[in-house]
Amino acid sequence: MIEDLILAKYNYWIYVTLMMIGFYAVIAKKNLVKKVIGLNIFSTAIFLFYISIGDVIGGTEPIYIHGEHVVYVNPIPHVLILTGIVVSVSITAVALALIIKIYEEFGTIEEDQILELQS
Amino acid sequence: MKEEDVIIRTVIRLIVPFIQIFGLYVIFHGGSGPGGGFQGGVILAASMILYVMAFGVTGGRRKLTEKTNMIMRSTGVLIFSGIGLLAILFGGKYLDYGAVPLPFIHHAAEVRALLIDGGVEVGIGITVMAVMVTIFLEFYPGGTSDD
Amino acid sequence: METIITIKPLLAVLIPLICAVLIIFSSKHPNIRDGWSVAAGVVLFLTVLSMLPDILAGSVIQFTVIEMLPNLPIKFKVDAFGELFGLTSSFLWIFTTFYSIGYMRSLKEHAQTRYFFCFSIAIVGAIGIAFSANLFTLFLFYEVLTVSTYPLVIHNETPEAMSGGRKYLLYLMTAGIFLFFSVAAVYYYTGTTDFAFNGILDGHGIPVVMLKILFITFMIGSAKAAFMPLHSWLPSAMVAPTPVSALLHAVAVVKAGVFTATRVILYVFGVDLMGETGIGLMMAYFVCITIIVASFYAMTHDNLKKRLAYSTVSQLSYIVLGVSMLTPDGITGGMLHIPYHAFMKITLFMCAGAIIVTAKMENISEMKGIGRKMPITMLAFTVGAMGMAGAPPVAGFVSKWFLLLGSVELNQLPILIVLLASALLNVAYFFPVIYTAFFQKPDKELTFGEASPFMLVPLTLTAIGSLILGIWPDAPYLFLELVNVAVQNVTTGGI
Amino acid sequence: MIWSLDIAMLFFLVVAALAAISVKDLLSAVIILSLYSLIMAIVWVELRAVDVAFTEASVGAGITTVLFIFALVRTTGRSED
Amino acid sequence: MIFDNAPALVVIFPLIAAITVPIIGYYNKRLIPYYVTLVIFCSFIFSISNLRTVMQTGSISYTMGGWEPPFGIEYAIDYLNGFVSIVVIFIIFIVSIYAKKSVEQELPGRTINFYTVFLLLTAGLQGLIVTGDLFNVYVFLEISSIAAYALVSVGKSRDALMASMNYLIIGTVSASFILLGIGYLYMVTGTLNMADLADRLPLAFDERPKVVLAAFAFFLVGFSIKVGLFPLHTWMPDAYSLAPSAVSAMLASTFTKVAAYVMIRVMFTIFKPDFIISTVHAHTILAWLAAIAIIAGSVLAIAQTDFKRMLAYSSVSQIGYIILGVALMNQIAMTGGVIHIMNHGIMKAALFMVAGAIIYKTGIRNINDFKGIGKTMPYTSAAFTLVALSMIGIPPTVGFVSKWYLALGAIEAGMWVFVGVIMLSSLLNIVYFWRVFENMYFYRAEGGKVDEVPLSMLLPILILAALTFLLGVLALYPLKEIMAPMVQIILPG
Amino acid sequence: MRILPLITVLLVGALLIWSAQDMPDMGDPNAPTNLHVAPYYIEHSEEEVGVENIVSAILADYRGYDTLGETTVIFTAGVSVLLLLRRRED
Repeated sequence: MIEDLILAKYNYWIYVTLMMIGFYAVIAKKNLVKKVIGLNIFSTAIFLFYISIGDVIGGTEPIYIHGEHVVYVNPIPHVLILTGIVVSVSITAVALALIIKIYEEFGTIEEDQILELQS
Repeated sequence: MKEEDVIIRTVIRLIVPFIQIFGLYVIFHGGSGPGGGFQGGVILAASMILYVMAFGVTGGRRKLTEKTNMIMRSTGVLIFSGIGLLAILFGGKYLDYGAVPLPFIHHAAEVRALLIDGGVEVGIGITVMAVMVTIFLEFYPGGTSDD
Repeated sequence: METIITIKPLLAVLIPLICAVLIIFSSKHPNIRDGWSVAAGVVLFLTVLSMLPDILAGSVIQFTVIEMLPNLPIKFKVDAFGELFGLTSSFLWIFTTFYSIGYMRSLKEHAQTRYFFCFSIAIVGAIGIAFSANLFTLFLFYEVLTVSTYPLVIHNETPEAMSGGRKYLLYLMTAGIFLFFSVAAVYYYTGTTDFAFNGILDGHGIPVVMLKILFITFMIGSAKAAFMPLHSWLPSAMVAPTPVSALLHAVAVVKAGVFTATRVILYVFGVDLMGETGIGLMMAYFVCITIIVASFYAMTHDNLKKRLAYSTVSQLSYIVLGVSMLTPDGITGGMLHIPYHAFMKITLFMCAGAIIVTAKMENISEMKGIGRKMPITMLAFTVGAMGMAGAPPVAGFVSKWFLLLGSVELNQLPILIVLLASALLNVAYFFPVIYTAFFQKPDKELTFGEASPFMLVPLTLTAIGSLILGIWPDAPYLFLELVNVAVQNVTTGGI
Repeated sequence: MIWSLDIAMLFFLVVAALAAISVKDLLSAVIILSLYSLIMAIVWVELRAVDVAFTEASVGAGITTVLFIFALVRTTGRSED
Repeated sequence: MIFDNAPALVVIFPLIAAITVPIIGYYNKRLIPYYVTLVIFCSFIFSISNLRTVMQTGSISYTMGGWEPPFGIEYAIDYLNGFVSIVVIFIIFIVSIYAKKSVEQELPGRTINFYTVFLLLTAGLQGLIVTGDLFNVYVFLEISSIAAYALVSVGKSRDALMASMNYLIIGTVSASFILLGIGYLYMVTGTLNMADLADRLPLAFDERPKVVLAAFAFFLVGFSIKVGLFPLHTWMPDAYSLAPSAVSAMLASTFTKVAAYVMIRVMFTIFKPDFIISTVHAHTILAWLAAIAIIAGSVLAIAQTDFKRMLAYSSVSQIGYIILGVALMNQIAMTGGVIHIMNHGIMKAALFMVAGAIIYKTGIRNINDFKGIGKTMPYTSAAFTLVALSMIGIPPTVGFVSKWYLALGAIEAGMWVFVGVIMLSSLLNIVYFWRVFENMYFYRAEGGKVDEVPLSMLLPILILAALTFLLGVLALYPLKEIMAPMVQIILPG
Repeated sequence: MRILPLITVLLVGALLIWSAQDMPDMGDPNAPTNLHVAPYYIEHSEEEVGVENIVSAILADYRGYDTLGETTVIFTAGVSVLLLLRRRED
């Protein structure tokens, strides 16, 4: 029973772990770059979850193979996650641009130090 | 110019066209295999990034001027959304590629396939590439930002 | 009963509103500006007056402006009671306007345009309250009145004025919020807020506890009437210029408060419901406390305006007391006291203002011997004070007589005692003023005379008015006739 | 699907993620993040999501890393946590 | 023919325009503000056309690419989002007029990119409103969020950067939660179309209740952050007060409202009221949170001396009204909540514009320095007065309409506490607005020459101020023609 | 100070783990996801769209609008970075 739970869903456990790691970095780390790294881990974890739910045992890639009857894995999560990755990189880019600007203005990228410098 | 630089530059000069061809292949191959506008665009951008890293911003700007980059950024999305508008113009719903009458092709599926491979994916590729290069150049020390 | 539909009630509200706009646009020309005020006052009074014959004939004038929310129109309805208040305030507004012009000009006050603008808007509020056909419209104008009088109260813009104004605003806005809630609750239970002669709430099966709570929130909502625990805004509002005090006390604000309270008691709850649930008697006892306590407060104040303020607190409760007795005589007395008290109190305040402007005195103990220098003013003051105490032949006697009759009719000895005791107390705190003014020797030479005619004429006229009302209360077109119609309406359910 | 390889990959993922958020040197953290993305891409290939894996490899491990590195060049590579 | 495609065009128009802005700007910079205003106006016309279609023929279902709903992406417009769409695009239209001068002063030399992002935000918000596909919600949420982060960051003070950074991080976490919620729902139903999801969810809930519940929790938290519901509002005051004036006006009046709309959509169209009431009891929690938000937001607003910051905290409190209306779960309160989306949008836009106008002319942000502004900027001050009275809820303004419905709704729900909360908050509103009012008008200040902002900034303020009054007086029409059928659809019974 | 984030994270983690119990098994062909919309795509995409890669077909056509949005996201990010980092744009 418990083996079933662990083995049949191991991807989920990994994704939960990764998400917790990323989330922790986002809310607990003071360094802004670390926060962004955390965001990346956080979102990739969600992507892993999406890809995992699309998987089918014994399936093949969702690209047509003519003449054979095969089981394809579910392509929808792939499509969604392609979008997700793009969104993630966009946000990373904007966040990094902000960090560069913050460093120019405040001379540091540690959140607590910036808060002290703020008026 | 150091000797290493010469080697790197020569290698990059040689490699970049191949990367770009690969990128284009990925874009156009999106319909039949893994890949598509997005991945191809990123690969194209990577080639540009390599070029800038080897030849500096001025070198990179010779290949891709500010204005071209700006226009490419917009054109990519314009192509995509323009095809959608075209569909409206020919009486279909937005993004209904099948409604666009193309010469010589009468089967809706073929029209769709052609427009996806030759239009939509290309549009995505152009925008992705241009934006990635833009962002990279903005981040690049001594890049185009004014400080 | 006949219902006449004319635009007159709306006109009555629009006239001062247009006047306010005109005032803003002629701010550079003081004479034209003040001319607008006077003209609007006269036209307004005539408009209100023109509705009187129909009302006395037993008709009701009605006009729906717009249905703002479902079944919640902005609607005017002039019945006898509304006409009573409308007539009082529009008539007295003319006097206050004249008086204001005199007061503001002789003190060369700042921001006169703002002052007259807000003054006009205040009368919009008062008339709107008088003529509103439902609780919602009443609430609307209630808020208009609150907002527009605030700049008047803090006109001096001194720190003292500001803090007094804040207190004023806080009390009245809180009242507005409670009123808002009460209106919403009435609407929720009955689906309408239109006043009815036999009450809105009757016959909807609302639990008595709920009714009592609702009544309490309504009474908090009419805090403009300055019931005792919620009275303290009124003395603090005394920082305002005297014409404003006159406006607040006699014409607009406090009268709007008691008017609202009366509307709620008679037209929302209705005589029957108030009687059945015992809320009426509860309220009567409650206001008795105010009557007595406020009189004692009045005695402790040396500042003339403060003393008048507490007198107002006490007198207002007469009105509500009369109404909550729920007997025809009681209601008559209460309603009559609205215009009568207005006439008398406005006289008193105008006198106080005249003294402040010419004699530069605010405390009673300073006013030794001023009666000889300002005989007309002080005579008018004496008339007003006598009326307050209920001495014949001034107007106050008539209303108090009816109140006494009401308490006898109700067989309530405590109320009777309160009424009599309060009359004595009134004498006790007004007599010293008169005594000081006429019979005490001044400490130093007094070098002033009567106030400017702009101020003197209005106060003389209102004093004479108080006398006429007292001597000949049942003259045609005077208030008693109107009150009789109103009492007829509520006691018979308008049939 | 090879179970052990799969599990090992996922284990590496967790290790890489933990390392990326705890290393004090930001450049190392970014490189580790890139590695993390790469492993993730392989996992996705395992799950037969080739398109996504391709994208993750080129974007997550490629462009994102480049952007991170140049952002660090423009700011500072040191972190206090 | 073109109006047949209005549901798509309402989004596509600003989107394509946004793309062309850099190209046009390259050749002629001065054209851009007019171009942007024109485009948004067209989008506004399309919005109106959509709502008209809804009123005439019922809900619209527009299929992107012609693919039938569960397979393609659907644009579903009913009374609710037709209404919100008009409100949002109208406010953006007004803001776009206002933005011209304000941006010229605050962001000299950056107008092209500013307007591009501005239009992208518009497109993103419109897309969020009209879409009927859950994943599409995420995509457009991200478009508008990224645009919003960028717009906030270019505020004058350097603190704006940090405000934007916080906004970005919290916003991304919330979007990730929403993405996760979408994934959970997809996992148990296999579809992303909202209507289809709603059909399949009851069965899915029977089979896998925990997943559905977790999805609900993620949506709730995710949208609460985006909406700025009280304990999760922390990004909001900084972001709104430090952004450029035009951006504050736009974000405060539209973004949170749109997020609130999506929250309503997810709660009522996908999960259905029954599920919320009888299964998760989320409405009680939400209602209490909203009540706390109303009070806490007002109290915090009183504590501020910076005008824009005070307005931002006031937003926290006003958001509480919307959520309270939604959470009371009866038709009356729902009407109040939804109409408050419009009312608060108009009022907050006007107030932030007033703040921007004062900053534009005098550079003053501190309320205590407002002395004499009533004389130097009479029209702006008059507009402020009217809108502030509306915020307090004086009839016959729009603010009264929402409070009226919320109070009635609270009575209907038998929750007297919330009636008290609404009353108390009105009082607190008076306290913090009156302070501004007093400073504007009642301290004798020297100077006194009329020195108003340019007409293109003044006119939008006056229009919105007039609307707070007019829409209050004429509230019956939208209430009867739009709100009543809308409430019937989303909260039957 | 770090205890609050940790609690938050653990709470979220607990929710995730709790909900994971009800999730369909990995690769279960009978999971709802594999029964509803996806089979349609797998069966029809080639004849309807004419593209062999099902992901591409969905990406560019069935859910093409999402992809337009995605491209817009990238575009937004690009312009946002420009808006942020450039003081003057000419």
